[in-house]
Amino acid sequence: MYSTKIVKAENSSAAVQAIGSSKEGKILAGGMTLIPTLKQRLANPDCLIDISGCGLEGVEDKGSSVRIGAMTKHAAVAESSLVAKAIPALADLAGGIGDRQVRNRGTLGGSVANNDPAACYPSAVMALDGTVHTNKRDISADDFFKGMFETALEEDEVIEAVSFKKPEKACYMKFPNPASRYAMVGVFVAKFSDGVRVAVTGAGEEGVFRHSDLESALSSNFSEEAVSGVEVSSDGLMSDIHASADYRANLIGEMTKRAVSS
Amino acid sequence: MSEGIGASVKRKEDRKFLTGKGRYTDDINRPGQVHAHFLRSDVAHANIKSINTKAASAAAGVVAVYTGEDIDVGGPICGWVVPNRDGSATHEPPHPLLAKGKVRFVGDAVAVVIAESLQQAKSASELVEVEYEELPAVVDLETASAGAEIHEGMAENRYFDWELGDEEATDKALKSASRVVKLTVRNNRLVPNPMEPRAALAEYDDLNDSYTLYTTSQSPHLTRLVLAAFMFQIPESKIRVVAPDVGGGFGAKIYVYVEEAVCTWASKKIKRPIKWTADRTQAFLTDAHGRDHINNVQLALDSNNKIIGLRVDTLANLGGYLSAFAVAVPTYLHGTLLSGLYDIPAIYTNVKGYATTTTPVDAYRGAGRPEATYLLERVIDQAAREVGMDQAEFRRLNFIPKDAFPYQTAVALQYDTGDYEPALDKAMEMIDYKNFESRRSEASKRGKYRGIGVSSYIEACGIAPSAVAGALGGRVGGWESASVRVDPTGTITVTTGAHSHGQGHATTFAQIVTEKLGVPNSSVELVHGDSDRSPFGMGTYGSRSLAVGGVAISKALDKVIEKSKKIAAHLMEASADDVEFKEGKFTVSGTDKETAFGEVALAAYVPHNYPLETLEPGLEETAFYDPMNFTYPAGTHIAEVEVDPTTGVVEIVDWAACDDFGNLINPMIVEGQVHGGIAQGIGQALLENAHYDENGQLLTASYMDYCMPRADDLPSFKVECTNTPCTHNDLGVKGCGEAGAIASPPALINAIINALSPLGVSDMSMPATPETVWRAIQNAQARAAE
Amino acid sequence: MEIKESYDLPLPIETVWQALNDEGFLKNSIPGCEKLERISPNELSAEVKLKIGPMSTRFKGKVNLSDLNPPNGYTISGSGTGGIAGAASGSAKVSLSKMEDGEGTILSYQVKAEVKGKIAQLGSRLIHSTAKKLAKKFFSNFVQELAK
Amino acid sequence: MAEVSLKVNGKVENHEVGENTLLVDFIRETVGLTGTHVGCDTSQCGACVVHVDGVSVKACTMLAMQAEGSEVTTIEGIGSSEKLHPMQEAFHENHGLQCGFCTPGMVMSAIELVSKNKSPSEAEIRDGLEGNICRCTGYHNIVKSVQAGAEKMGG
Repeated sequence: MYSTKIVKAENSSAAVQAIGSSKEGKILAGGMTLIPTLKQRLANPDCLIDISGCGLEGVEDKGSSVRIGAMTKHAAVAESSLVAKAIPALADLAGGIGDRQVRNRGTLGGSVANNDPAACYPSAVMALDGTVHTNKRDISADDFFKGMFETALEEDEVIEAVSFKKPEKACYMKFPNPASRYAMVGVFVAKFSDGVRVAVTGAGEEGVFRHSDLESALSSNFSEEAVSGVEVSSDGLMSDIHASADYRANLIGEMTKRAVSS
Repeated sequence: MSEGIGASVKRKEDRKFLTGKGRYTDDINRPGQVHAHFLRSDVAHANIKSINTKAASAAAGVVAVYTGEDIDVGGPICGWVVPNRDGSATHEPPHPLLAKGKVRFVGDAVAVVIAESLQQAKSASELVEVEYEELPAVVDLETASAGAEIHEGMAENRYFDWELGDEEATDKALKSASRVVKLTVRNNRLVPNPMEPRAALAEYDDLNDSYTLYTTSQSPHLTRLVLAAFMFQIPESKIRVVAPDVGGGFGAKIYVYVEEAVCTWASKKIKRPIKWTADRTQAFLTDAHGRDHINNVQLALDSNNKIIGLRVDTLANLGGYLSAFAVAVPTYLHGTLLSGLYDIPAIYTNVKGYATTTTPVDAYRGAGRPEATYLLERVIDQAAREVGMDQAEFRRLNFIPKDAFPYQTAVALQYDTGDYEPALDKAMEMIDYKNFESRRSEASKRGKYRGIGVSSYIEACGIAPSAVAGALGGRVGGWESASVRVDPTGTITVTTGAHSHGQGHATTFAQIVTEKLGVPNSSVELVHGDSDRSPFGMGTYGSRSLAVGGVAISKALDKVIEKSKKIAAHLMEASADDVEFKEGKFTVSGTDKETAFGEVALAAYVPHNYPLETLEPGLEETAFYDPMNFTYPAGTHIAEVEVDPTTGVVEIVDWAACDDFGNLINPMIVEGQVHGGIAQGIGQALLENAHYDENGQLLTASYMDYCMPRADDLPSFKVECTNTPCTHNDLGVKGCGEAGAIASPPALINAIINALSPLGVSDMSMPATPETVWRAIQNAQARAAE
Repeated sequence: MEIKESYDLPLPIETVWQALNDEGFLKNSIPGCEKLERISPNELSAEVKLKIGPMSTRFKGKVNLSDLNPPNGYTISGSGTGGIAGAASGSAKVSLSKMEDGEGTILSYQVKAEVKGKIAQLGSRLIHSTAKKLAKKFFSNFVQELAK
Repeated sequence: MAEVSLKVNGKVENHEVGENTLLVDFIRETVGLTGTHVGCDTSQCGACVVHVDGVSVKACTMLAMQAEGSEVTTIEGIGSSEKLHPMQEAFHENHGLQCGFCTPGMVMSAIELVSKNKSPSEAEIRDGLEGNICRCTGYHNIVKSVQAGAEKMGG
């Protein structure tokens, strides 16, 4: 790792300020992606802004939604009885990210801000019609994710929390990459009174995306048969040494079926 | 006796590892130590036009920067060569310690930067400017055998072209066969991945003009030999090699690598201790890889379904340089095992070893024998399917009968003993083979395809006798040495040239001592891994530690007993011929005289009442043991799987292994070795693959992409043993370290094919990843629809 | 790996061709390009800062224009080294043709990319999507620049 | 450079280290406890697992400064060679280790696993050890060890 400076921010505005006064500062949340990258010397930030002391942890029931602080660890979400009751699928998703040690350190905000195309959380934010709360504004999920590793976040913006709408029913099905255990395909299906949202991660070249064909099929008939009736195209899907686009397309269908029937 | 041979004694070495007190190479630090970082080639194949180290040399903390031009000693050598079919010799191109003029794989070391801290060394290495003239990468065997040139003057880009067996008789058998079963298989390239990455710490002693090298080695004495005699050309006494606790080897830590040699060489230049520890990606790039064969197989059957001939034509991808035992693996460790445990009258094999611009390939757990077993058990399975016989019964029909031992195979080996049916029967019973079909139909109701796969294997352990190895091109001996020192108080120090890096030698070897001398395990201390403290040795590989090293200890113990009897005879005023030794006591037959082993030990060192005129004082004996033959463990593994056709995921639902390792010293440790071997075999069959792109970039260079078996990928295993004791060593033992990795891949692949055969699937490549399996199903369904 | 795509541009082919040979246009189009200087008629030196997720590396190298066939197309290729991260290179075979209406131009490209060293060793899952994304960005930037 | 103060196995460790110092390097090099190992660069192998304030973390993916003020427990801190921790004892009795390199991380993960789930099933153990790679044992005896360790720990 190149040498760097660490600033411990006490609140998000201090964090933003520190970013502003650095040349190429980076927010350090759980560090599960950032630290391995730094160890490989694949980035050379002059400053890391540690936001663990910004008071951004915690889970709140907001009636029709659940609001989770950006620095809430995956393990805390997985073990939260509030989340388990309100959106069990979200607790399941958090409990399946990485491994136990990653869940003990990794955070919701870090995962969402990074928007790794194979991360689990972005699919939940998208399928649960989430809102990303930053120090400046609220951003709807559909506006937040801008393609692989890209988000609507601006330089002077830090995620403070994410809200997830409570669905009638939801399920996340992940087919992990056998080596890295990231999602090779992850499908989050959420049924709301006004329709079904299906978000797919791990598969799209542009990162997480909503699958409109599956959504409309499931909105009119929430069943496995409805999924079978949808031809999942491999256009725009990733192809790598682990899985071709065709195979990913097949997995999207299969994981969706499993999510629907669970 | 509860701590002797045959007891599952808990391991003596556990306590230090469990409390974090293990001492691995990277745990050792020396005063004044500096750190080495190797600048490696990013390109697979290129001429080096220039290297500029000026800026790096001037960087903060840098002590020295060296390139290939600075190094005046030779590089790694080849430990085994074979004759070519035309009588010429194996081509052994030089392997410089740091690249000279050319790089031949991604990861080839181009320069070393030595600095006060590792971070400084890394930063400075970024300032080294290397100008490459890129040459075409050569990744696969097709390209390698089609006119590539990687080493100047090496004809046809081939290291060797070797044959074994009777080609004429084999081709005749193929011609006269009532059926010829044909199969082409690829044995996927693997990365050994011991959990401890390689490391070295080299120190030069100015006063004595000598070196100490701490290194992650399976064979410290061989490292000393190669460094002293072949690289530095100095007396061996000037180099001490210490392999302290070593975190797994699996073959990858047998050889002398450039990094440890460069650190040793440079430690004299800069007169400071130099430490180097690989990170995991460097381990992926530079630890010798394993396997990577393509085998064309033809099996001839007569009208009674008896095998009458086998021809195997093999292409082996050996990488950018010829690693120490790279030649032996696809030839004598592979070709000689092609008879398996079958009675095959005619066998012929030709093996061509090619250079590619990839990491050098050498021995990985099993080394040649997994490749032989894989192709053989796959073609046997296909033969059974083609003739419509049960896979187990087809094997039984062709097994070497138990009254045929010693059995001379058509490929040079003579199996001393064996009885293959009991292991097959037991494995079938363990997995409830006879009720499999009902399980298959139950699974199909759940939408799953269930399959069962058999693999019967044999292997050859303990590469010896030396004379034979030498005649076949081996450049090292096949013996092992041991010394047993009885201390005056009756405690025992055993030194061995074998090296334990997970095998539990301290426990197993102590059990031999306990059995023979009647002393408790706790009185036995094992010394190994330090070339200054143990006699010359050969190290640990090829499942040889017990069968060769353990027997050497047994022989040294016999000498100790023989001498002790003489001392005891003197003490008891009897004739040595009348003295008996049992359970730690010497008695004189027909009398009630007895004396304890401890008293004899004391008398040997305090020889107040001692036959000094005929016997030297002291009680310490050394033995060198060179086996008469290999040992031949054999057995049957049966895997049962369920395939989910919607995703192609293979779940291993049951595993039964029944192995014949001869006599067992510590069944608990043996079982553990089998578990680990099976896991690595499952890794090969389902998960692992070293994947190069067409430019020679290794795309699986971390655990993000190279799929290591994890706990949730594997089932628990049912493991049992049969026993036909080895006939040619004192302990009746065989080897057990590699069996699991040899037996398991074909069992698993056969099980998958068996599961999917109702769909018309008849082939499956390794690793059988979900997509590979899913595609096979899709293709079979598409064919069926046509 | 190969990536193909095409754009319909409401501009005459000569204008597009000119832009393809203008270093100002190219500099604004190459994602992350910080420096682009012509060192010979068909060769430019370049510095590009590439950010992919948490990774951020500066590549130094060259851009070459070859197979020039004015105004119908050329091959633009770039290669650079990113220090410890390794090296990357890519080329795009660009073809221009007149649209049927005679006014506009169809720009189509075929991209090949390869990476070396650490980025290949650690980032294999991202190589294809990243190459595709960068190519897309280059041409969409280019089209945007043209529209200005 | 920055001053880092934390407790390792109950003892205050106050050192001036580079701000980019990883917790694992702080433990191994600054404090000198070499039972915590490094087996990979991508946070997967788990040889470096320690407990920070009671939860297991990969010490290779955390900066020492992030552990400022924390209580760190390493393999050296859970038992002694005279009195092994029940989980260490269980690994010994069930031959749950071979080369020993992954063992410290494996034991630390197992202890946390059992602290959350008093009597885990085989599947739960296998799942719970997802973050620890062992190349020697095939996990068979590790699973047995964790089961036995759970019983000993009072599950």
